[in-house]
Amino acid sequence: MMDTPKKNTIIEGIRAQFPILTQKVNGRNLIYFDNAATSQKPKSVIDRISSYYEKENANIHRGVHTLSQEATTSYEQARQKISSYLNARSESEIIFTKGTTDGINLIASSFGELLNPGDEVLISAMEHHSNIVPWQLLETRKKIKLKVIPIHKSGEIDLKEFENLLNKKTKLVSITHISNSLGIINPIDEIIHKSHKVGAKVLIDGAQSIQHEKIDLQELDCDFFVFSGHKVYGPTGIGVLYGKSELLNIMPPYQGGGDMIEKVSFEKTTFNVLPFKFEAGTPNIVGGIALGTAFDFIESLNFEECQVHELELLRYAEEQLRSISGIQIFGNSKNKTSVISFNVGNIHPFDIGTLLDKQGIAVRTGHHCTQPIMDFYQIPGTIRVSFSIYNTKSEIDLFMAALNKSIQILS
Amino acid sequence: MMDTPKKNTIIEGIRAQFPILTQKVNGRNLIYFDNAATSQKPKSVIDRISSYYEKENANIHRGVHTLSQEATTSYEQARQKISSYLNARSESEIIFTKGTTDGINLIASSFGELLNPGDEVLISAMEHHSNIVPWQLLETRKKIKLKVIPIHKSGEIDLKEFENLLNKKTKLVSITHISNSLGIINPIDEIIHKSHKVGAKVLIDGAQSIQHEKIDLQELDCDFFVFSGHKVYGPTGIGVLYGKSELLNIMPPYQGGGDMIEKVSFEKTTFNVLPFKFEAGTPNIVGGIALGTAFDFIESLNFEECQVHELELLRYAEEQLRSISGIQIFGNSKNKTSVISFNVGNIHPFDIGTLLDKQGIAVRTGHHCTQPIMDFYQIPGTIRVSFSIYNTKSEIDLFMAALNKSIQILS
Amino acid sequence: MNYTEKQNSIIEDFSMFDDWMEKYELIIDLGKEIELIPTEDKQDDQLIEGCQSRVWLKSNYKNGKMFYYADSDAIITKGIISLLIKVMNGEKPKTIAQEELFFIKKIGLQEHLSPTRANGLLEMVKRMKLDAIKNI
Amino acid sequence: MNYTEKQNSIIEDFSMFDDWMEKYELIIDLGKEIELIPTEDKQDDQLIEGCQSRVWLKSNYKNGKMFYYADSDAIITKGIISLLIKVMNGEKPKTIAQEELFFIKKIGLQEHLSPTRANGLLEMVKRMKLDAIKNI
Ligand SMILES: Cc1ncc(COP(=O)(O)O)c(C=O)c1O
Ligand SMILES: Cc1ncc(COP(=O)(O)O)c(C=O)c1O
Repeated sequence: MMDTPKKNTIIEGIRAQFPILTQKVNGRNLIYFDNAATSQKPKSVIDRISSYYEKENANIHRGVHTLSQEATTSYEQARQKISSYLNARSESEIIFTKGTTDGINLIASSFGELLNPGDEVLISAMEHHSNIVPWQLLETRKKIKLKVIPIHKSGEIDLKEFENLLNKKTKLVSITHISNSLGIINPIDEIIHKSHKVGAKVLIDGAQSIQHEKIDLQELDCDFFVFSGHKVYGPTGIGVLYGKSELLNIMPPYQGGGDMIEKVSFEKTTFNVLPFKFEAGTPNIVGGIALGTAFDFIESLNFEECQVHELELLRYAEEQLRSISGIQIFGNSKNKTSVISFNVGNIHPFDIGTLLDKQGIAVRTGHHCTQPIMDFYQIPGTIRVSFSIYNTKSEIDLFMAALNKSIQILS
Repeated sequence: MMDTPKKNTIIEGIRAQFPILTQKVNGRNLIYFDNAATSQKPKSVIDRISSYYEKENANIHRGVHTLSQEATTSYEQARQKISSYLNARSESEIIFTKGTTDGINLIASSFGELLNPGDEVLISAMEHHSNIVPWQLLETRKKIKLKVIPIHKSGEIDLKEFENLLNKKTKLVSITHISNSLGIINPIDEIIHKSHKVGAKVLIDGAQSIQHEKIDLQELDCDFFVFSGHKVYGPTGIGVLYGKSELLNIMPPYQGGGDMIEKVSFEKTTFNVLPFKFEAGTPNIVGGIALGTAFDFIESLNFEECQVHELELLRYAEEQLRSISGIQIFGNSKNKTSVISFNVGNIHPFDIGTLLDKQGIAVRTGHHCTQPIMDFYQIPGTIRVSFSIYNTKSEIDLFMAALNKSIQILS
Repeated sequence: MNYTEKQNSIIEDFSMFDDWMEKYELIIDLGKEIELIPTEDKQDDQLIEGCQSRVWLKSNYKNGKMFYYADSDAIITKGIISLLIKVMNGEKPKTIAQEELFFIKKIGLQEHLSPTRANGLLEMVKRMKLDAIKNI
Repeated sequence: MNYTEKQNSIIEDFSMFDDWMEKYELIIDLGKEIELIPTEDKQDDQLIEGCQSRVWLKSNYKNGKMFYYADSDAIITKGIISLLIKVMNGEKPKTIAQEELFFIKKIGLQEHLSPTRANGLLEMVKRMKLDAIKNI
């Protein structure tokens, strides 16, 4: 596999937009392979934040003065942009949250209020803690039953068991689009379709997919979709919850406060329409606006080309890694995104991660907030490399050299 | 009252740190009198955000690589700084939230779980919607009783009625330190002391006080204290909840997810120690770090001098306003911060707000998220001007001229 | 004058002022002069609650044409309403439903139709059009 | 050598390397050579769970002096532990409780004691000191 000069130019053009990529770490050029944890930010997003605070900053939604009106317009335009990027039916179905975790908790709490003892919620064995613990808390609070779809040794979801678990009592199937520790892409189309057949609603955890897949919410037809801004070139502290309005409308509000009300009195308080009903308090205004800019950035890319590039990186790295003796790669599937989890012999992942860092390479080690997967494979953790559009094959070459050196020292 | 040249130099020095103050609005220099809604940001805070994203960005708490470790250190140092600024006993009592509203909802939900039907929660008639609606939602959910301390015509809290309402069933008194629509400073020392006598816990809504008062949590001895970063020179999407550890420790977690767990399995999940137990998911990392910078900025000021300046602005503006025929000022007390709410004759506040804006002056009009106060005075809303340290008397002079012109046109 | 001409004529009226305050003086005068809906007629179901100012709206369909009555507690809102009514009154439902309403933006008042919820104007315009659609 | 001297001697050992990888090779060698706590002795109450690597710690107080046994599943952690034990073993509880532990920072390993929860080292050092305090 060769990089064509044209492609190199495109990638260099993208890299030039990310200021952090010129940083030195421990005296070496930073190689950032921890994109599944958080993505780096293009200059346009960083500049949007500064220019907001330097020229436009005001509180929104209730001000008659110009700054406030303009800030409101910017914030609501960001919502519209995100809505149309995701092809939601209406921007009133796009709710700004703090992030994926916040979104799932909102649904667990608010949609959870509609559930009855004995109702079942289905998750998979590869979920992130953020898609496990909220349901365990709900289990305690509302006496629902949490059921877990097992995975195969490959890391792929056991679809047969999924169908066996699915029944009339299943009220919600909450599943990750892409596993953050294995990189496996779940067949969510099929899962959504089958779940709907028994009347269950489906929540898709899009934390990992939003950066790598083009999402069309109407085509997907999931009932809820959540993601974090910081994983898709946007700022921290902002995320999105999409929900079908027919559901959001019957769900009780999650938090109470400013902006989410229509009228407040001590006798009777009524709530605002969507999306505001679920956005209590002053929102992360700048977060929302800059997340809009992040989607502008994405739209400036050739998305398919970027996907091809990421897949090339995945294949190239997997090929190289497989040449290492004693390597074990977790998560094997035809449908994978640019995430590789592995261990080498009996070497502790923490040791390798530490030595890679000393050579300027940022990877993640540990359980990646998916302890049940680690228990499943009976390992303390893995080394995870995860690529983004700005990564290159030559970075992978440097990573391989550093990895081999680390292994040699540790063996 | 004359401005001394020395003081003018100090204020000019402060103004120079706020880039937005040189903006033009509708062709005029911006006069920003909407500080109770949100404060403007000094350059140091804005630059901290950019430099984080340009040089340091990583996810925190679990990474072994350098960026992640340094980001973690910055985030935790911000927590320490805020803890020591507020004089909390330990930084583990400082929980980062999305803002005041998020903090109050956290307490209503989590502390609320410890309450029993018939238990009473006391708020005042001057609370912000964010300190009303969460308790109304809790009332529905847990069958507690919400009771309201009335206010006098002056806007001051009725302390006699407060004592009458206080009883053994009172489990929580949740009260604002400073009224955002009236500017009145509540006697919270006394309220905390008397509440504790009957065994009630006290939550102080510090959204308005954090910018204007020096807070010493150990001296105050309140059980919870919440505020928003965006009202104290910090970014949007971040806030702080302080809670006494003995309470936070017995409260159930609010949200479930990454970072707030110790160990997750499908059989049994255990939770992390404070403060992490209440910080599920990737936090607003940059928000926390930049909020630390905002407190650096505050510590660079002479706080008492700034308070004197703000009070001078308050007195000067009140004096000028009282000369207008037909003016009615809401909120009269010896203990006020630099917030003035008023109406002129029968002119609708929206009309005045619109015309002031056309003259470059940003004020807020409406109910300021305190509809019960508006109902109390039987008015649709007020015009509110609120000053910060960077405002000046000459801005008040320009505001008065613009106000008089507006009144003339509208009469 | 047709729908477009009426709007252009308002735009022309406003183009004579280059100062914002003068434009608003004209709007306020319009708000003061025209009694839009008798107070005793104001019903709750005609109320559109803005976050700051309130708007009442009543529509009539007569002889193939739409007629609107409205009011607001804020005089600037009232002035803008009177402009809207000037343009829409006596028009066919189809015209109101389909033709562009551009003068608000052209004279620089679009902020009053922004989704800030400050006033009920945006909601009012929507209802005016909906009421028209019902009579197509 | 006293507590400070022992630390200075380690710092000197490490000062010979200017390359990070070489420093770590030394740490890893230390981790490999020393059998720190017999595996069969590892009890759950001695386990300090880091987010990534785990640490076991056992303290003994004998003849007025502290002795520590420890282990980890990660070899770098193990190497650092062996350094800690080199410094602390045979010292009076008071010394360990009160005197400064500075060598970790000086040789640039302070990140292993940062509150990132990646490993249990910070917690382990705390327990080492606490165990010493109990015997003062
Ligand atoms: C007294 C008071 N409480 C609560 C709030 C809510 O703060 P936020 O909207 O930042 O959550 C505000 C701010 O509007 C306030 O002034
Ligand atoms: C699949 C998945 N779900 C949920 C989350 C939680 O996202 P956040 O921490 O941004 O709330 C993550 C990110 O760590 C993830 O990868």
